[in-house]
Amino acid sequence: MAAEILAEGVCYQYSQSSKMALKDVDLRIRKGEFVAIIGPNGSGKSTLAKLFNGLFVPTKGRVTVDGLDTRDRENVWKIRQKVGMVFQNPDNQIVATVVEEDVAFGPENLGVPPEEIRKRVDEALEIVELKDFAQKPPHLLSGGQKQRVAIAGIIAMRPDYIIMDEPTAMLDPVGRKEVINTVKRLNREEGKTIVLITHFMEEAVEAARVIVMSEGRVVMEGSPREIFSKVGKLKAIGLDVPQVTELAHRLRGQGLAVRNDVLTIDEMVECLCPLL
Amino acid sequence: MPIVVKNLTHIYMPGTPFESVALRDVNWNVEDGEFWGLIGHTGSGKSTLIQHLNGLLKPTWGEVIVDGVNISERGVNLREIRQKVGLVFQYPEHQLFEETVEKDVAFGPKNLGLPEEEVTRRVKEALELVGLKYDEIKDRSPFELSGGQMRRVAIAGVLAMKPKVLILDEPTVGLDPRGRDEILGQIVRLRERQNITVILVSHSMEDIAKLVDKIAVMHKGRMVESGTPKQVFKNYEALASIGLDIPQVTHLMIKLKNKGKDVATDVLTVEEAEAEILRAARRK
Amino acid sequence: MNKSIKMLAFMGLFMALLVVATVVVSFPVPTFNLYFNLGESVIYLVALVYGAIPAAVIGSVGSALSDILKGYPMWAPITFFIKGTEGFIAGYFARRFNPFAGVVMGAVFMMAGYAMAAWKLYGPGAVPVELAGDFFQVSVGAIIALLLYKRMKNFLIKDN
Amino acid sequence: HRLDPRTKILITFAFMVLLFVIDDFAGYAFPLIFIAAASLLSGISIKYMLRGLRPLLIIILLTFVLNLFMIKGRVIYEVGPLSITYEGLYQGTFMVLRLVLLIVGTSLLTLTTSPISLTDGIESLLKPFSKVGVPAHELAMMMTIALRFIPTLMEETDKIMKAQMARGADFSSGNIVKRAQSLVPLLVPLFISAFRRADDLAMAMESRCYRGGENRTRMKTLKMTREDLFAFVATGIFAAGCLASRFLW
Repeated sequence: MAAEILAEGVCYQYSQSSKMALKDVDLRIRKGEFVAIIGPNGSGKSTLAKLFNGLFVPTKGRVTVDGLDTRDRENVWKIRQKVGMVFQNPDNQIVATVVEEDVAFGPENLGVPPEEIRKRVDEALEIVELKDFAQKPPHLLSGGQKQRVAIAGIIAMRPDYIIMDEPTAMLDPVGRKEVINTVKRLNREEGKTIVLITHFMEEAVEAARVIVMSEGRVVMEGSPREIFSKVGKLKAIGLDVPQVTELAHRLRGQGLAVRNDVLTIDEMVECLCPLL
Repeated sequence: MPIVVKNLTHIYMPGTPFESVALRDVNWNVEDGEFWGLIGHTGSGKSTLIQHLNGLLKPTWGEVIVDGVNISERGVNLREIRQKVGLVFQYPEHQLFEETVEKDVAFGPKNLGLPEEEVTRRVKEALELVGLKYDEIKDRSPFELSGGQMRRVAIAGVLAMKPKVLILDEPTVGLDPRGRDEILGQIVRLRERQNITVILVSHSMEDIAKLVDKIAVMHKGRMVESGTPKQVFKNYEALASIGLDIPQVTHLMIKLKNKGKDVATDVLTVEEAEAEILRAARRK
Repeated sequence: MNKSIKMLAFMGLFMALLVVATVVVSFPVPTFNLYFNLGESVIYLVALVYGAIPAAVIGSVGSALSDILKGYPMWAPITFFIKGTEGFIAGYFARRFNPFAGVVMGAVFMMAGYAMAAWKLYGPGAVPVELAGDFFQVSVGAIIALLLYKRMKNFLIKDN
Repeated sequence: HRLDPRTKILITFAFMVLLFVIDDFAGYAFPLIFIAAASLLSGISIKYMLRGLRPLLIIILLTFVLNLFMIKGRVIYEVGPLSITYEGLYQGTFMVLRLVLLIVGTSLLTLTTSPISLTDGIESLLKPFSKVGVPAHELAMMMTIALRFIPTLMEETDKIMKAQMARGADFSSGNIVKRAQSLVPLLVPLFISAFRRADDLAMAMESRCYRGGENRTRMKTLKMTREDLFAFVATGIFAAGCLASRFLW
């Protein structure tokens, strides 16, 4: 049985809508990967996320998690335990009135014995670096901290895959950094598979693979370098590129010999030094 | 219409154990027609400061003088001040409440007691200013619109008050790049057409650098810096020390300069950086 | 999505809203409730949109919760009973006849209930004061609920 | 303080019922002793408990005055048409004392117990009734959600209020109908936001494998200790005293 999330020919249509939100999406997310999904609003990113853990089931085609079909209602709890979800609004996913109680919510639902829950909660709070906040009421936390509580709540369920649906969209730059650092650590140190949906390009750059969606379809797929070197194409579908990437692109257009796949300031400095 | 902030201090819940100082001795002059960017971390006092400018909050000490009127004075008509200083809060679409877009945008002008024809005229104008077609959208429920459209309707609701100063608290948060560019483009156009004063609160240094004439930096309740973008970003070490970024291209030029390259560092946009690097490369 | 979880979340949020409504606009009045508040508007609106049972649950548990949070748990059992029944009656009559009948019947029950509670707890002299204060409160609550119902009917019913 | 919340709820309930059983002043000796003992054990001073009375002062006074003048009987003092009677004085004092004891006694519950453990206590007390259709777990879950979102919605209320004020809204003038109407621009956004949040929350709960109370475990389980037993015995003696005071005198 393959350890992966697989979408095959997936279409999805909302019941109130006449338009297809997703059209023939084929995707494979392997265990241990860090994948970013980018695309303008309404491109189907969030819909896709909800198909990964069986919140939605495909109108056509199928989604399987480690070989389990999400259409099969018997699999649904197994799938949700394997595939954790973090949503956009940090406020609306915290259930309990105390941080540690909230982190315990998932394992409690899974019927984990109390001592084991305690252990998992402490571990999860350790990983997101919120140990000192265990007894705090969530409304006193900053946005970034709340989002990390939400992540801890997912980690405590011991999922293999964590899907994040624009987890930083409502955060300030500090909160965004906190969350992205946590996400990177989860992937590198804890070996969790991460699917990060975002429209901040500097976050997508951190992933190993970037998937670009537009109007319900996957339109590009590749490493951040491959994707962001296509400045014109990205702009055409309403996406941004990091400033330095755009600068490199423009300078090439002016005949300067710079690489077209520059992602960071330091790379750009390296590129430009011999020329100036 | 100038706004003068003098020695403004604001303390939340004074005299209680929850007392907290949100603003300390802030001085700020906003001249007629200027475009200001207000930056700083969450909790740095930005929100408290802008809520003073239209009298939603009153100074604990100090003065806020809007168009010559001190807002703390007795008998001041706060409604008039709120009409002159329009404030668009974060996620303004959360305050939509009417059955139709037209009624919602009309809420402000109606509260001003304007005659009906004038209200309709203003609604039309405001919707067009935010790039929406009055005839197409006026009878729709605001709750059926897309996120970006909702936000524009909400902004129109403030524009319909015909403010002379427009304050926007992170008007692009949560939008995708295209939605963001649309809103920012409309703000620029609005300024061109009506020559109003704009104060833009934003976390995006790139946007701020591209748009504004002057920047004010808040940190822990104090205004630690103010001036033109070039002046403020030149002090990037000071900004970095309070955890604020500078635009990527500005950062790039500073790094090049530090490597001994002969480039100007007062670069704010991709276009400027392009020109500067080309210049430097050709010189070589 | 699972309907019952959605209902649970919705009831929780509306209980919170009820508590907020009892705190936001509230000033002391010498009635059983101690404070004039907007609690009724939430109970009636739920009654009009969702019917008797959700209104009874939100009315009873939510209002009792407000009492406990305000630090007066001794009112909680009485509030629980009166506000719960009030919500149920409002929801029942709103479905059976029309929204207006619903809020009126709910209001009548609420006033009668509190008048009796006041009689028992403070003595017969307190009844007129109680009735006057309650009348004011249910009127405002009823007006708001009917206004909101008219306004949000489409939004609320379509969504759920 | 450290008692199981269930014990506290049950005792408070018993206390309330018993207060209404007592019908003379001598009977009040028992609740007074009870409160004094509880104050000692919990470390909350009587003075602190009495602070809770402040907002109720008007009612207490009103109760006293109404009873003073309304009860017919032996006249002590007359002012115009009003007369103070011996019975009125007795009744008034009696009612006020009962009210004060009620408030102080029950405030002990909220002063010593956090809302969360109260919710847990209520859930566990209702559990036996779930067989006859009382949704104990669901009620407790709703209360938890309510407690979680009260501060969030409060903040939101403040924000929406300010945003509408910036558009010239006025929440504080006019007659009843006007005022009720003026609240619409505040309440509609608030209700809609509560809906959206409920939607999001339901989705998040489902993603976290929530499926009702069955087969659910808890990280912290409630445990009755010997102290709880002791408290029950004490309450039993107290109750017996109250009943005795009523029927033996």
